[in-house]
Amino acid sequence: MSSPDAPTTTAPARRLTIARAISEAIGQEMERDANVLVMGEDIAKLGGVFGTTTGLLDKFGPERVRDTPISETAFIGAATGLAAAGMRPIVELMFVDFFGVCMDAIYNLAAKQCYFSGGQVTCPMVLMTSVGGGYGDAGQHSQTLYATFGHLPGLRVVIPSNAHDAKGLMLAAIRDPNPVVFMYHKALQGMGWLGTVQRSITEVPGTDYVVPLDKAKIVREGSDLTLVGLGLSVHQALDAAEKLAGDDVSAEVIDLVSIAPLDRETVRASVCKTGRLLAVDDDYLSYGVGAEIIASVCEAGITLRSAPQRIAFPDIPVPFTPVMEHFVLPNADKIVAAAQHMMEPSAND
Amino acid sequence: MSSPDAPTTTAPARRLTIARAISEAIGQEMERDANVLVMGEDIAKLGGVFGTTTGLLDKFGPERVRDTPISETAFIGAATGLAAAGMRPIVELMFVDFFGVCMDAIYNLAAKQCYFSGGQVTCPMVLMTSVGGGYGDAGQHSQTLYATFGHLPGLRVVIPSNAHDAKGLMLAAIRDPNPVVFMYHKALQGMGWLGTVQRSITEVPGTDYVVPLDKAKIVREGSDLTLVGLGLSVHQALDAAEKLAGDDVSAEVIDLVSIAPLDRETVRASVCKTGRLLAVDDDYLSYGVGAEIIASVCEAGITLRSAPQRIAFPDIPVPFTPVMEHFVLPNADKIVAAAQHMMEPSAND
Amino acid sequence: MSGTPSNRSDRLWMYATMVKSRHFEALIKPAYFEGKTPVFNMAKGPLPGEMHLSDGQEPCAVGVCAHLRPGDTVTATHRPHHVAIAKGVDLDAMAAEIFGKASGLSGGRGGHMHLFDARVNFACSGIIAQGLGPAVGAALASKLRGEDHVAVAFLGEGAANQGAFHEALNLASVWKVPAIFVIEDNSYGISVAKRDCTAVERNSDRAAAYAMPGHFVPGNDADAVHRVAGEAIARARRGEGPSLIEIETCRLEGHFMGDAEGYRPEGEVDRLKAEDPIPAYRARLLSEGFEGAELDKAECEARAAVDAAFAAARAAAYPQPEEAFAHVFA
Amino acid sequence: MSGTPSNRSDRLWMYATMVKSRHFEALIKPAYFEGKTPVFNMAKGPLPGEMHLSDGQEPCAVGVCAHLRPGDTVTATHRPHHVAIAKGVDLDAMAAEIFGKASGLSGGRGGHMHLFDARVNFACSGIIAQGLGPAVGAALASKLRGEDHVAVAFLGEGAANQGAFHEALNLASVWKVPAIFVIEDNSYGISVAKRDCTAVERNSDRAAAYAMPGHFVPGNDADAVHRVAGEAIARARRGEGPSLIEIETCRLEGHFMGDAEGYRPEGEVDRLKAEDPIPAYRARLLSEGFEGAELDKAECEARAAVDAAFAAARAAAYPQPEEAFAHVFA
Ligand SMILES: Cc1ncc(C[n+]2csc(CCOP(=O)(O)OP(=O)(O)O)c2C)c(N)n1
Ligand SMILES: Cc1ncc(C[n+]2csc(CCOP(=O)(O)OP(=O)(O)O)c2C)c(N)n1
Ligand SMILES: [Mg+2]
Ligand SMILES: [Mg+2]
Repeated sequence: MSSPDAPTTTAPARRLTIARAISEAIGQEMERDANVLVMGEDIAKLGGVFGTTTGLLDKFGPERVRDTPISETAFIGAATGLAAAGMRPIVELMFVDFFGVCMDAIYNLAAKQCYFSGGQVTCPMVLMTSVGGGYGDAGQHSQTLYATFGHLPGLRVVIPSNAHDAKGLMLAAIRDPNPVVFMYHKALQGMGWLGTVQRSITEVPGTDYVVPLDKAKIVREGSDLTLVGLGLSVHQALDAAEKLAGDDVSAEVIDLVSIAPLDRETVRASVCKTGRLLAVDDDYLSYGVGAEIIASVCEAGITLRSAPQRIAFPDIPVPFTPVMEHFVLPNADKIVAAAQHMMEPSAND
Repeated sequence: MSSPDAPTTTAPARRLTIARAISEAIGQEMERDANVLVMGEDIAKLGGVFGTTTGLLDKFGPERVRDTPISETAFIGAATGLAAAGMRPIVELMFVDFFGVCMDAIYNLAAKQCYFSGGQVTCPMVLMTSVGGGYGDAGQHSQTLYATFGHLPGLRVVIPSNAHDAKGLMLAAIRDPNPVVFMYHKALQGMGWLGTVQRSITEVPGTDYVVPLDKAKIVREGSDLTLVGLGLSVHQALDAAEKLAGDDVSAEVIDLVSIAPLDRETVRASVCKTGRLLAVDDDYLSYGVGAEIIASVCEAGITLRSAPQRIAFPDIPVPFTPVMEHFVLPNADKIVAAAQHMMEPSAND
Repeated sequence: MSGTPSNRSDRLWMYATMVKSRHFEALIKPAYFEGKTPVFNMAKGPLPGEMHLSDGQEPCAVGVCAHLRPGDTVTATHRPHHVAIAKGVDLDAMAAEIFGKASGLSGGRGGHMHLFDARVNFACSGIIAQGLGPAVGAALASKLRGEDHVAVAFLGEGAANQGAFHEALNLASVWKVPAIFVIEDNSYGISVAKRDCTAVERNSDRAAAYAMPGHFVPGNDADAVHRVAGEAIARARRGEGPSLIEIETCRLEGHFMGDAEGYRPEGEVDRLKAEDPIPAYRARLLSEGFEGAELDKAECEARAAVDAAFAAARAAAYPQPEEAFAHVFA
Repeated sequence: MSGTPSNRSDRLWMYATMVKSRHFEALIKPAYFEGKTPVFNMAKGPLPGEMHLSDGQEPCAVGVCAHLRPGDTVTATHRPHHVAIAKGVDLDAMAAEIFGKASGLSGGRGGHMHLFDARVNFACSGIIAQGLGPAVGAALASKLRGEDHVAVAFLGEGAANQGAFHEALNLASVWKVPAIFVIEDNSYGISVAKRDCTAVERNSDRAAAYAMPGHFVPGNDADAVHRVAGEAIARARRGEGPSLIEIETCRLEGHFMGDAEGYRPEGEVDRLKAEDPIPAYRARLLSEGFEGAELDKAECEARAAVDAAFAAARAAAYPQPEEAFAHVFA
């Protein structure tokens, strides 16, 4: 699915972090399309607090790589104006936790521009933002808020679980004529100052390619149980599946990739096969991703061999102290325990 | 459950609109507790665009009934400061659709003040806000956003379906030591300039009483099917139940009253009895209230006689033109059709 | 609406356009109440929902838009008709949109608060101060492309207390983009008087906080607006950056239709109507050498265009309900 | 920290408090890197998460807080230590909170960016300009109750471009509440220089947009801050309304620990360190008649209190994990 007018490059695949994959995708697209520009706090001189724009200022200069004031409402609003004018802005909201100061520009303006205008005015912009905790940054810097964004119409919302997908999703996101919220998980980002799940660092082709914005992926096949995750929880699910395999439980693992649109068909087909569903994410539990996954499966009338379950962050603010935070965060062991419980004969109806 | 230090009043019950019930509750509590004050746009001289503060300025004066600039972030933030100082502010966000300009003050500040302070500082404030469409006010004035608020921890979120509950919930909300989001539905509000579902206008005791903030209510008993709704959809469900009764389908109707906390026990007990679940709300479908209701029932392993279903507003902005808006809004007929479908033998597993 | 118009033709255009806008709203008024009897219910009739009229504020729209071209961007507010008409939004499609018809600007999806006409780069919205960021973006696009298009964001004086105002003006100044912020000071935000919610008397003084020129235009006077806006727009086109303009104007109607206006001091509306800017402008033009006949002709054409637009809008078909699902995404 | 202190005792207190804050952070530095070797990982060690130090900015905290009483409210930022210490936050509980211990101010729930001490009405938060609204509310509570408590909101110069700044200052002025807004201008918001993101040179000039006094305090000088803040706070206590103060200060460390500071011009940190306000203040006090011994004694006591707080914090127990579920609601 690589774009026809992509520069032909023979750059080989290298192992990259998600951060590098993102900045490479943006850089390549900026070369290809003069309408692409990047704006945000600390994205120029600093290269992005999470490395999403490293090297871009040097390459493309301050007109196209713009540090902004701490004025999220203004610069995200400006992005919609740029997009309406045919530019392709990429804006960074440094932490998703900050959405509360600028959500109007995102959900009421960018997300509805196309609809309100009856399709006259599109809004080709990417809002990239970091999500997730686990490193002691407390309750205003550790949220994921997937469902908050998934719930509001007019936005596409993607979450890469690895560098390969990150690059392909970013290229797809920039080229998409709609606002795309691109959420990258700090525990997968590959920053020098934050631990990173090694599996997220993958071979990344130097070439131009896109990963579809609307397709979930089966990242491990299995027959007894379907584990559904996104971002970090995909890796936890994979670790859990590995452990479960030792107990002769064959878990299928789905990486949602996108929560809007949600690829319900892939999830349903898997659960039809396995008969068991365990959804895992690190957003708040109530009205969260897991609820939507479970509802999507159950409303389809799929016969289940045990009650569907979910693991998520509980309905509490994210506590600072690691003894509390790690106690409440989802992890592979919790997935294994829940899965094993679901496999017990008593759990089956 | 009326408060011990309530002024003994012998005021008889009268039929009131929700608007009148809310303003009466606030007024009575302002009399009883000098710490209560109200702030918001057009809540003083005008008495609230939706009548929630009618008459209060005359009674309590401009110090305690404060018109604000169009500065939601500032005055909701100020409310948290007042609450921290021991006052009991009630603030109005005129339309819930405007949450995007001030959500940080709500979800990251008010909702987390108690937690971050380890319980040292509480946040006894009420945020009241209008929700809902159906009157041609288009996509930035017709949303409900229930799940958006239900998803974020630290907030209590209630939605009255009638005037009796509105008064009791408001009194409970003001006295609660936590931030309470009080969502009133425009189609139930009883404003002279908006149609109102007549059933929402009820007898309201003049006395002091509270309705618990955390309990769902069974508003109609039935045995074949559980209809779960909140606010406006409770009335649509009741209308549907009436029609279904004509077809010998006995529908139980639950008024959730609160979505945070969600009274899962009441819903589960009902579905245990009926074996069928249809959730109805007028918020956006994905990651919405219906998903949470379905997941809460299914994860409990309750045996169902047909696949659980939900009716909600589709994942599109609210269109202006009535032919479109009424096509996509939930209504009693859609509930009846879905319920009848669920009763067909082929729908049962 | 040309770039460097002769003052005479601009004045004639401004007069006719004010008349057009006023007539547009004159036709809205009875239509809005149709079907809402005997008990008023905003949901009913051919024009459901809120309806914010701009009667009295026409000088702001025409004085500014006289300097604009289709390539310039305008973002307006919940009270958009006068600005939309002055910016050259397709009158037929605009009327049809307000009636929720398939031939409307957005096929009926947006309605009166969400008028978009991409042809002339016009948009408006229902959230206070929401259009300011987009105007900065449109202006930046122009600058990056080396064009001389400008972007004008209209807002009410109440909106000048919203955080977005501060952020957008600062950003526009830091980036030195060709944006002009036009405050229509009609003294009220719904029921709240400016003096009860705004720390300063003149929002134009706030321009200093953003190191940009601030202009106050008294008197609700189209010519005065034209002069000041002309300077600010020319400056922006020259690449010298943004400006802030506050225009003293008045709202002759309620905040929205159905507003009981109990917050107004007694006699205020009568006083304001006595100073109605449109007849006053006609009188001035006559006194300054315009012919009654030419004004009548312009006025007549303006009304006729509006009448035709309304007739067509009323006659037009409603969209198919399923069309609700179209255009959520591009 | 008394209401009408003699200048001499205030100056001694300011000196000792600056030393205390500096020493507090001096102990944080090595502790923060503990357990983060060989490969630095912010998640690890006794002090996980971001760590924003205030070295260099102590004059702002002490010059303001010298005038405050426990009943006055302070809201601070993500960079809160110096202000918390100057406001009299319990040092032991503060250290314990930063170490995530059960004896911490919030039992470990908040950490370094969420220090709350209700005893002295101190709070801080991690969202830019979030504390401004609450300060207006606290000030309003004081006014409504007829008390003379004030509320002070600290913010960075970068935060002055956030919409909340505009809204809060306007609201404070319209309601004439005893709030003081104190901008610590350390020239940077993370990597972005003030001149690259702020339309005006001095944020204190923005006070005119809110009809309140605006003061600029150059030189990162505790005495100068003390003077200006004293006036503004006394004015607020008298019921004459809010003020805005911008203080020229400097950040001697990175934005957070681990910041490579590549955005700084070469030699900047060295230059700033040469002007370190604490030794400069000591020199001034000595030159103006303070005894070396009394300064040493105050300094010694300050350090000892910090040493004790850290020792206790390190030795303290972690909370039970299940405690995560407590205090979500009151
Ligand atoms: C963020 C936000 N807050 C509140 C409102 C509700 N509202 C609509 S119009 C209005 C008054 C606006 O006053 P002003 O800016 O002076 O414009 P005017 O109505 O006078 O043209 C208000 C408060 C809104 N639409 N958006
Ligand atoms: C609303 C919001 N946007 C962005 C951030 C990320 N952020 C944290 S500190 C900071 C810089 C703040 O600069 P300034 O206000 O000058 O304070 P300083 O760090 O210099 O003390 C930024 C952008 C945030 N915490 N909140
Ligand atoms: Mg106004
Ligand atoms: Mg700074």
